[in-house]
Amino acid sequence: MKKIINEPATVVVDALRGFEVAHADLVRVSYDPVFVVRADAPVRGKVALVSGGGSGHEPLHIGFVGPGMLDAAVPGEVFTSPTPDQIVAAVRAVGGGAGVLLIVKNYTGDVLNFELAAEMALAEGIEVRTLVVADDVVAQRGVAGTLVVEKILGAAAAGGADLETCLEIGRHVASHAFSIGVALEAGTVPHVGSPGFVLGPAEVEYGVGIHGEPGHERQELRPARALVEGMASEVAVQLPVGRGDRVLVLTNGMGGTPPVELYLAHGIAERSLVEHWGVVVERRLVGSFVTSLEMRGLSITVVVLDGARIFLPEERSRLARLVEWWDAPVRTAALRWGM
Amino acid sequence: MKKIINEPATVVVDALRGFEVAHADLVRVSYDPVFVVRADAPVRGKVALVSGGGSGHEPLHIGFVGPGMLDAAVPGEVFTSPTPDQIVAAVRAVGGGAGVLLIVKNYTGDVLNFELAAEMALAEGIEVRTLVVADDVVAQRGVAGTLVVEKILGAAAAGGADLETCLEIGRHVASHAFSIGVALEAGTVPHVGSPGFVLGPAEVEYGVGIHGEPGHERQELRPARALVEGMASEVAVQLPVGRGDRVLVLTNGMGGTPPVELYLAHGIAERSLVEHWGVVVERRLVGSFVTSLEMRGLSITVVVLDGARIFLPEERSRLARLVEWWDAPVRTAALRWGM
Amino acid sequence: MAAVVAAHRDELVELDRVIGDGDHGENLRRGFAAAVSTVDGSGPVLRQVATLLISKVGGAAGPLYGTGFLRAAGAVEGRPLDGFVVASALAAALEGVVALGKAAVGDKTMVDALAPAVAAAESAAASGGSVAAVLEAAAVAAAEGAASTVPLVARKGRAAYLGARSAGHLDPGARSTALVLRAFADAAR
Amino acid sequence: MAAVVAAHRDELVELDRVIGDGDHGENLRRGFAAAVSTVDGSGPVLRQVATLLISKVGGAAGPLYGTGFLRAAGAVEGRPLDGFVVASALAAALEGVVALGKAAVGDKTMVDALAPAVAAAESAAASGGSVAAVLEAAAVAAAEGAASTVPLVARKGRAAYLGARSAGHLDPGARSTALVLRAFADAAR
Ligand SMILES: Nc1ncnc2c1ncn2[C@@H]1O[C@H](COP(=O)(O)OP(=O)(O)O)[C@@H](O)[C@H]1O
Ligand SMILES: Nc1ncnc2c1ncn2[C@@H]1O[C@H](COP(=O)(O)OP(=O)(O)O)[C@@H](O)[C@H]1O
Ligand SMILES: [Mg+2]
Ligand SMILES: [Mg+2]
Ligand SMILES: [Mg+2]
Ligand SMILES: [Mg+2]
Repeated sequence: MKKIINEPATVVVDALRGFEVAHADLVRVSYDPVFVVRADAPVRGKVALVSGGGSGHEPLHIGFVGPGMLDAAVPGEVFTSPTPDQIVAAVRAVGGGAGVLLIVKNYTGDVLNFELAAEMALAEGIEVRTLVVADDVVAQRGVAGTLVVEKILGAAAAGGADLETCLEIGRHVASHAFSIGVALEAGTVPHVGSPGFVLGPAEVEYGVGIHGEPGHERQELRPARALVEGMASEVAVQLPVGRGDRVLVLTNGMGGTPPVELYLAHGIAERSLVEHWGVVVERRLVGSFVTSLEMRGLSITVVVLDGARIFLPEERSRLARLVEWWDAPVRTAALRWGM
Repeated sequence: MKKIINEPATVVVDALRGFEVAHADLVRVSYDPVFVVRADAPVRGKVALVSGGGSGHEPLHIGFVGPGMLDAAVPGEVFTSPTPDQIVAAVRAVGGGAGVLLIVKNYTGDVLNFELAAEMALAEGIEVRTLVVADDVVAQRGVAGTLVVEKILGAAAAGGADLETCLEIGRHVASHAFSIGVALEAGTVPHVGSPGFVLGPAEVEYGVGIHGEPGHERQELRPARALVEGMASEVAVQLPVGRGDRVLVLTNGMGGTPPVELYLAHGIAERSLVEHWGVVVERRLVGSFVTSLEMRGLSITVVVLDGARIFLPEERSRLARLVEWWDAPVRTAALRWGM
Repeated sequence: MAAVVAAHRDELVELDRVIGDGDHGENLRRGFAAAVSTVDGSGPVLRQVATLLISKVGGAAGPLYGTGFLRAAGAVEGRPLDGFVVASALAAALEGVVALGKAAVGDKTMVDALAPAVAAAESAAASGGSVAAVLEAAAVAAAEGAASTVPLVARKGRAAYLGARSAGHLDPGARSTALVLRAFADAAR
Repeated sequence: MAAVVAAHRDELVELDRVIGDGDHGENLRRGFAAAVSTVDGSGPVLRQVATLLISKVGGAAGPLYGTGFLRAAGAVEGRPLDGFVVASALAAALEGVVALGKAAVGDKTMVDALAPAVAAAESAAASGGSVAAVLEAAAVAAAEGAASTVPLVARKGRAAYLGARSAGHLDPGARSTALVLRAFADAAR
C-alpha cells in the first residue's frame, strides 16, 4: 500500500488538519469528538443541515459545508460511519432553533448511528428529522446523488424553508436521483493495507458502491462509448417518464480518475441520454465529488428536476424551483458559485 | 492499460466534446484546428491571454478559460505541445485589439511551437508577447505554478492592464513561483500503453514533472510528514527572503491522488513552511489542477505574493495587488469564485 | 476480551475486506481497546462497555454490539449471577440486536452466531448449568453458527450488495460474535 | 518514408517513454502519415512536407523536423539534384535545427545523428559521390551517430530532466533521424 499518509490510525484527523487550514474562512473543525461546522454556525432561524458518514469519500461531506449547503459534516473513520456522540455534538453546534435535518446515506451503519443520534438529540429537545438517500440503482446505497440532495436542500434551507418542507423536498429529490458506478481499480483502506478487490488487466467491476466492495458483476472493459451508454441506460430506465424529463447529470470521479476520462465519459453520457432516451439535460456537473479513496472509476447520476407528466399541475411551480435551488449561490470548499 | 476511453487516437477530441457540453455557458470549442475560447471572445480592449500545451494535464488549461482568467487554451495531443497553426488560430479568435499574451510552460516543444506561432501572428499584425513559466525547482519545467500565473494575469488583464504590464506582472509572478513534485505511480499515455516508469511497492519518484518522465531520484516512501516537509524545504530555500515572505501555497494532485491525501499533505506543508521557514501563508489552494493523466502523487508550489525586503518601497503597493488579483472574481470550469 | 479481539483484528479485517468494506476488525479493536482503558470497574461494567462501544466503534457493528451489551447489562444488573441470568442476558442481547438490525437467522449476520448461542445457553441453563457451563455452551454454538454463514447469501449489511457473490465467505460479524463469546467462556472457567 | 516511420513507431515510442514522455513515435507517425495523404507532387515536395510536419507533429520534434525539411527544401529548390546539392541540403537542415534548438553535438539529441551525417555527406560529395552515394554515407553516419547517444547524459529536451539517469539509453530523436536518412538513402538507390 502506497499512500501519502503518516499512519493509518491518524489519517482522518491528519487530513482534517489540512482541510482546516486550507478553508479556515469557511469552516471550524472539532477534533473531540470529530465534526466540521460552517464558520458562522449556528445560523439563527435557519433549518440546519447535517450530514456525515465514513471518511474516504472527500470532498463529500466536509467539502460541502458552508453557506448554501451543509451546516455540519460528521466524518467517521475511513469507510466507517461516525458514532452517535459525534453526530449529536454536531447537531448541538449548528442547531439554530428551526430544527435540524440529518442527511444519511443508506448503509446499515450510517442509518443506525444517525438514528441513535436523532433519538439522543430529540431527548435533549432538539427537533431533528432524518432523510435517507439511496440513489444507487444496483443496491440502493447512498452514493453521488447525495451531493445533489445536499445542494438543493442547502439552497432551500437558506431560502427559509422550514424543517418539514426541507424533509419533503429532500425526499422528493432523493427519490428522483439514480446512480450507477463502475471501477477500474479499487482503493485501499489504510488500516487494511490491500485493495477491496483486485481486477485483471482488462476487467472492471460494474455496479460498485463507494466502499471498495465488489460490484454487481465483473465485466470486460469495453470502449468508453459502450460502457457509458450502458450505464446511462441503466439509470435512464429508472426515470419516471424518460422522454421529456428535465434532468441534471452528474459524472462523478471515484478519487483516482483523471479529468480527461471524466469529461470523455460525460460527453457520452449526455449524448446517449439525449439521443436514446429523449431527456432534456438542464444542468450538469463533472468532477470528483463523491470518492472512494483512490479508486479508479466513475459513476453516472441522473436527477429528475421535473417530470412533466408525473406531477399534478399545481405542484409544478414548486418543483421547477429545483433548478433555481441548484443554481443558487453556494460557497463551500468543493462547490462554489455565485459568491 | 485500463482507461475509460474509446481509442487512443481520439482521446483529446472525445474529452473536449464532453468538456464542451459540460461548460457550454463558459466556452466554445473549435475542433479543426483544436482550441478552446471563452464564450464571449474576443473581449474588445482587453489583453487576451492564451495558454496551452500537451493534453493530459486537465483542468490545465481548458478548465481555466473564462472571465477572470484565460481567453483561450490550445490543447495538443496527450503530452505533446500543440502546433503553431492551432495556436495562431486561437490567437486570432481572442485578439481584442489590446494584444495577446502567450503563457507557455517551459518545455522545448512548447517554447518552439509557441514561438513559431508568435512569429506568424506578428506577421499578421497581431501584437503578441510570450511569457515562459519555469517554476519546477528540479529542472525548471513549467508545472503547477502556471495556474497561479494565469489566475493573477487573468485578473490584471480583466482590470485593464496593458500588454507590457501584463508581461511584467507575469514575469514577476513566474519568477517567484517554486514547485516540486513527487509520484507514487506514473500515468499511462494512451498511445503508449504502459506507464512512464514503474515503481516498487515502497518507492516514489522524487522531483517529477508532469509528463510521466522519471524524476530527480528514486526514494523510499516515507511517512507523509517527512516526505512533505522535505518538499516544503526544497521550495522554501528558493524563497527570496524566507522568513517574513507572504506566500500562496498550492498543494496540487497529479490526477490519481484522492483529496484525503492532498489535504493531509497540505496541512503538513503549511505547518512546516510556517514553523520552520517563518513564512506567512496568505492564500492557499488544494486540489487536482495540473495533472499528469492518472499519476498518483502531488506537488507543492509556493508563490511569493510579497517579499518585504526585496522590493523597493515604491514597488510594494503594486506588488500587494497580487493578493487582490488572486482574490478577484473568476469564472472557469475549474476555478470559480466571486461570480 | 480486548486481547482476543486485537489478536483476531487482521482476520476480521480480511473477512470484511472480501465481502464488506474491510473495517470490522479495526472497528472492534478500537472499541474494545477504549473499553479496556476506560472502564474502571467502579460501576456496572457491561453498561460502561456498551456505551463505549456505541461511542467508539461506529459502522454497523457499533450500535449492534453496543445495544447487545446494553440489553445484557439490563438483564444482569442487580441479580446474582447464575446460569439462568447469563442465558437471559444473552437472550436480551439478541433481542436488542434484532430489534435494531432487523436481521433473521440465515441473513448472514452476527444473528447467525448469537441466536444459536442463546438457544444453547438456555438449554444449558435449563439443565442446571453453571455460569461457566452456560457460557461454554453459548460459545460452542456461536462458533458453529458462525461457520454456518459460509454458504449463505447475505441479506443484510454491506455483504448483501454482493448478492450471490457473498456466498462462500465467513461473515465477519458472526465470526467476531463467536470470538467474543469464546472470550467470555474462557474468562468464566 | 512514412512507412519506415510507421514501422518503427512503437520502437520510438518506447525509447521516448524511457527517457522522455513517450510520444515521439506517435508524433512522427502522425506527421508523416499526414504528409503522405496530403502531398500531391504538385509543388515542391520537401517544402510541403516541412509545412505539414510543423502543423501536424507538435512537440519538440515538429518544429525541429519541420525547420530541417524547410531549410533543406530551400537548398535544393531550383537546382539540379547532385551529390553536392544533397550534402548542402543536409547541411542547411542541420543549421536550421541548431539555430532553433541550440543543441550541440554531445547533447544527446537528433543533432548527434544529423551532424555526422552532414560531415559524411560532404566528404562523399567532395569525392564525387552520386546522390545515392551521398545519402548512403549520410545514413550510415547518422546510424553511428545515433548509436553514440547511448552513453551520453542529455543536456537538451525532456531527457535532460533525468540528469545522469538519461545515460544508457538511445535518444529517440537521433534514432528517428537515422531512420529517416536511411529511408532517403534506400529510396535513392
Ligand atoms: N442489519 C444487521 N443486523 C445484524 N447484524 C448486521 C446487520 N448489518 C450488518 N451486520 C453485521 O455487521 C457486520 C459488519 O460490521 P462492520 O464491518 O463493523 O460495519 P460496516 O458494515 O458498517 O462496515 C456484518 O458482518 C454483520 O455480521
Ligand atoms: N533543443 C533540441 N535540439 C535538438 N533536438 C532536440 C532538442 N530537444 C529535443 N530534441 C530532440 O527531440 C526528441 C524528442 O522529440 P518528441 O518526443 O517528439 O518531443 P517532446 O520532447 O516534446 O515530447 C529528442 O529525442 C531529441 O532528439
Ligand atoms: Mg464500514
Ligand atoms: Mg511530448
Ligand atoms: Mg465493515
Ligand atoms: Mg516526447
